Amino acid sequence: MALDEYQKRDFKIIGTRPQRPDGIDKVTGRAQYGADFYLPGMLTGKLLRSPHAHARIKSIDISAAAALQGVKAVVTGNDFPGGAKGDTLDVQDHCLARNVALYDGHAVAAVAATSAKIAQAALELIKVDYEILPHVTSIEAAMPTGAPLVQEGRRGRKIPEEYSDNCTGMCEFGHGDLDAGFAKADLIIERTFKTSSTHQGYIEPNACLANMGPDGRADMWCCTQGHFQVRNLCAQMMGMDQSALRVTASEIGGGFGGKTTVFIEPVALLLSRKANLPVKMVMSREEVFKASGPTVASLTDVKIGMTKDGVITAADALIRYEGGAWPNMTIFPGAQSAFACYDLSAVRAQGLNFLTNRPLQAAYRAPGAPQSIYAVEAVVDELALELGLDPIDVRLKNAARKGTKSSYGPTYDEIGLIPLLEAAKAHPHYTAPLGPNQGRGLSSGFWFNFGGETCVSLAIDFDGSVTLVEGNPDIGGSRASMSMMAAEELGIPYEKVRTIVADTASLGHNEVTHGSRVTFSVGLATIKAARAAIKEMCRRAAKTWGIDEEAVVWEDGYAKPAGANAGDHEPLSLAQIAAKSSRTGGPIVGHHEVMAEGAGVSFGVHICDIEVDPETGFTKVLRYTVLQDAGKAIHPDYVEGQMQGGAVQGIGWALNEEYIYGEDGRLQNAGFLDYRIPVASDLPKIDTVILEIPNPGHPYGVRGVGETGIVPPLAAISNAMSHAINVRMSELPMSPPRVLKAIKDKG
Amino acid sequence: MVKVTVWGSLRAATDGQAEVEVDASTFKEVLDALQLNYPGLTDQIEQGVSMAIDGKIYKDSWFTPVKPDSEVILMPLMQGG
Amino acid sequence: MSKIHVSTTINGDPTEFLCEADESLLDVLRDRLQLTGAKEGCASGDCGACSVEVDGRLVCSCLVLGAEAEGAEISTIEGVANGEDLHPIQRKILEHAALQCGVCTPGIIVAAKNLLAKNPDPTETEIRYWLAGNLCRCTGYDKIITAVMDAAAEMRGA
Amino acid sequence: MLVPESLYQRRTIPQLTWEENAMHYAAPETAQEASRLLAENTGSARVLAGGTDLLVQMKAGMVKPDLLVDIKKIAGMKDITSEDGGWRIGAAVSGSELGDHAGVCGDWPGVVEAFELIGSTQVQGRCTMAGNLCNASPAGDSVPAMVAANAVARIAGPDGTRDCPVQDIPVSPGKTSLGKGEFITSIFLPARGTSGGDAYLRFIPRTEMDIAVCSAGVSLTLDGSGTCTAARVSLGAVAPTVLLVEAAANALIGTNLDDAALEACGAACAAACNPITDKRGTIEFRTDVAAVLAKRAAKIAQQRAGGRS
Repeated sequence: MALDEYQKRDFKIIGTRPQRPDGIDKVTGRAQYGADFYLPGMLTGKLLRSPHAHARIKSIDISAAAALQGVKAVVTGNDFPGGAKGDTLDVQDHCLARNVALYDGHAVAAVAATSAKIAQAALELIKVDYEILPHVTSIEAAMPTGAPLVQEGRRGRKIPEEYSDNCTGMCEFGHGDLDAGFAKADLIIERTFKTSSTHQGYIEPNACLANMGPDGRADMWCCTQGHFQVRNLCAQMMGMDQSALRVTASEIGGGFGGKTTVFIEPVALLLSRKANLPVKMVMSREEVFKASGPTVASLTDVKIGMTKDGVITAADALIRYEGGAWPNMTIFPGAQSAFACYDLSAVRAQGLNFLTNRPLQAAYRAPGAPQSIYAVEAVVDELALELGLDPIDVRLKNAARKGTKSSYGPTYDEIGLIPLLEAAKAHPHYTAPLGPNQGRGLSSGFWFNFGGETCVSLAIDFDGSVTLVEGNPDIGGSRASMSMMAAEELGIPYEKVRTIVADTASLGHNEVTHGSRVTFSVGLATIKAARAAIKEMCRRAAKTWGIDEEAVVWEDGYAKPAGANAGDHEPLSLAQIAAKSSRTGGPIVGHHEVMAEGAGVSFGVHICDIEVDPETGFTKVLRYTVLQDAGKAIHPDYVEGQMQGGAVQGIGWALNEEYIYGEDGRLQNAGFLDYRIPVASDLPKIDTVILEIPNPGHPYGVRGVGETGIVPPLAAISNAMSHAINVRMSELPMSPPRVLKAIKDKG
Repeated sequence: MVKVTVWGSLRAATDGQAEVEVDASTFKEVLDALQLNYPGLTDQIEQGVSMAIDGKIYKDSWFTPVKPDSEVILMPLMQGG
Repeated sequence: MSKIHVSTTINGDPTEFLCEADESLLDVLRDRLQLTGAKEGCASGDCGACSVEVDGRLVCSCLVLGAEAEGAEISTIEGVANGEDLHPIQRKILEHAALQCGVCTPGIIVAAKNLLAKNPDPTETEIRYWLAGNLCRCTGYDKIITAVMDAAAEMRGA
Repeated sequence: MLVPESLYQRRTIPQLTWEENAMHYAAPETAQEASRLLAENTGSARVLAGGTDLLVQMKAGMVKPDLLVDIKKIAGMKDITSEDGGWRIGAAVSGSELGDHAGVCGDWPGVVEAFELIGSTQVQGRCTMAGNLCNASPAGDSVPAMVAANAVARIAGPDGTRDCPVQDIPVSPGKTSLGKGEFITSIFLPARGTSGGDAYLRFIPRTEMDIAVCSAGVSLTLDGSGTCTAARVSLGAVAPTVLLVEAAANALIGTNLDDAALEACGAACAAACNPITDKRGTIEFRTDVAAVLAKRAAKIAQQRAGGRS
């Protein structure tokens, strides 16, 4: 596969802002989300959840519930046939406990009944005999030897003695000689930072409708970021062939990584098979907060040495994450991305993961990076301040660039961090005047992007319109981008291409919509599928003209004779070729299946101004500017949307969002009233600047932009806070009580 | 022969070396050679790894060519949000 | 069984239904009348995704009982467009790409339409405070505010 | 795990116990009928006006009433009438309806702004002051402003109607002084007289949608020279019920609200606070910020009273 896919060209459709194909349904309320499906004979499923932080399930008596009029099925964790292994078994246990209820809200039994009321009444008839066990809900409590143990036998390989068996994993990245580096530094700053667990906050609670028969075949409709992943996980848990389960992705009401796994889907299948009737399950908002997949909380030490003129000589980070009652891998991307924005000769990032009595974490937009990069960007900012250097100049001096050996290993190809920093420095926002109690903060940010399995089919219909079939749920307008790329490649108008997201029975496996991969990978496959269709259409034209295939080229939607002995023939449009396709060999379909590789990383730089009320600790965001490298913005509106949405999630994370557990290990704020995501009146306009440094690994230069936006705000707001109240705070969220206390303690 | 860099926490299985040399010309041959010479890496490789070849990240792509002068970095499996 | 019979008007159409005494108007709209445009995001009046108008007042339909709809005028997202013609707010939201996942969009459109009926020339701040009860997690609100202001301008003939 | 397979086959169907005591809904057309329904109910009956607290508590399983008495069909519940120079506001008047009433907004801007801070625009389309008062939350937004305004609640019950100052309605979190069969039919805001002004401020971490972490309502009257002749200062979410802080009012009376007077008023408020630490705020935070809000509210009330700003 050619290493350099990218060919520079002028685009006709790419870069414009057409209307998205699913828009009418969404503004009229017709679009069908997870909870908007109904089937004849449909039952309602509900889950009984443990009220304890940690408890062994000694016995469950479901007899009264099973006998209640209208109840058609009652199941517990032991009703799963037992096919699931390893990580999938952990996910299954997270969906429905088998022997131990590991967190407040952990599901222990489920009921399907002819109405929600009867299902609720049945739950109250289930008698569970719990044996309360000691619990831990924070890293500090889970870490030391002798701490209450969340699960047996989960200690990671080669974990240092000082840590308890709750420590399930360790990783380390970096290169160079740290001691030598620190020795050369004129100033060394070492700080510890804490961030709270936060939730993706998608407005649509998880929902599904399962329809399974005793023959072991099933259909499922659900809101998900990856219906192929849902199929494969559920098939393993249910002990059935993947092909026996067809999953259709509904429209999805937000995911941000939280809907890349399963919570209620396997339980709905279990209930449906037992009842031999369709079962619909919809999580309440309280259930979403208590028992879906919030992100990891963190406790991070960062030590950075810098010379008087701002060169970083050495950088070291120890990153500790807690991600719930089962092991998770988020310390890997967390440790890899910590120093990814910097060109360092001596760098080390270590990660440690700890179990706690909390729900199993799921990815949340650039999982692991916001927490670690927040700590690094805060220390870099403090170093610049102490040495009297401009924060952007310090970052420019140490910025990663083409040829830099990254902190996580590979050498960077073409990347956009320096152009972004220069654009930020030149932006009017960076030099605008500030008033009293106001502060400006800056932060850079990074995220990888991924390829992964991708399948696309592109049918040239008889009337010359095109049906593009792909397998990745469209959350932020990706169907528009796919239609644009297909239309650009085929040389036909955007409106002529209809993109639909097909179910798992219509295409080969597609990797989940995550990792900012869809516009990159599905776009790549769409372009290749279009080129396959073009090749076939040129072949049909050549046969029609009786000339050699090689003597036909495709230009602006037409097959044209080309080359010395091609002869003089009227060019044939796509529509003309399509109309005759039955006569020239049959329907024309281009398709492409690939493990997409070569995704390019995406950097971002954010500037923000805040004002703090010194008498109450209230923080108002006055101005916010996002600069990000998109490689090539296919549909600029939706690139801007990712930048704005990511920034506002980061602002919420920095100022007000946190999981609050009581001493009893129970979640205290499982609702949108006390889990405070930003509202419209909290925010100014979020200004965006898109830079386009092409990614060599994509024909149009596309880089994934979906996740980087959430990384910089944590440090940008924290750095702004330190200038507004001249106190360095090192814990998120910087809620008003904490800010007022910091101001008063400063004296 | 190809120089392969392993990340920090795996260096315990390569007698502390950050970089090891193996005889290989594709992604899969690199993995097979690593497991042969450094059995301690087998666990991690079976769990799944990515590999950065000259700056581009590949995930389990067995037949991707690896040139003798390529920069080859073993990396953990990628996830996303 | 002890259901309550309710006669009401929804989007101008006379409608009758049976509901439980403690059943919310949102559950009636969605599960009994298959008007699934109003979405349940929280069932506690904190997210606004279930916004409808009752007798001209913007409310969360999850905090209204089905029984309270007796004799009322209900209008939902399904009634905002006039046949083929989208309401200016619906058009401007598409034009400005003021949505991503779209699950909050119906609630925001009903709320914005209610605002512009009362205040044809709202400032950005007035729009932001009016829509503070409609949570959106994807867009950061920026393009939504722009779309509502643009729709207001068009409706004023400005 | 005790799960004998045979249980699913046994289909003896017990009568659905929860079926009989399913909740009933009544929408009486007279106050007498409403109070009779409430008085005769042996289980737990609740009044439904806006329902924006009640329905949330029902869905969360915090309350399981067996009778809801909807008062919105009772004549007068939606009326706003002027009376003795003040205003009588029906118990079913919603926040958005009151906000549209120029008369009340002109006389009592502090009460209206407090009422309009409850919840979102959507909640404003339903919530009522009587409901906010009877929910008896220490953090109820309209209550401190009503108390500062010396508002009076009119109560209908089995023995006819009676009036009761608003500050005497809440007894403790979630509990009111209303007797069996009693419910509020209207709130009376007295005549404010010339050169009076009121204001209400609350602290929330966002700009909308939160429950008050702490709050302060001030109502005062100035004489011709701008000296404060009468004042009431009340605080929310800093004690089990709303506080009327005499000492804070006395710190303002007789002064023209100079800095010293405002500092004394703030200090008195801080002294009166008896808050808790919970997920929304700490004892120190609530005490400090309540004092700040009282000072700021007093200055706004002063401006509204037409005195020197």
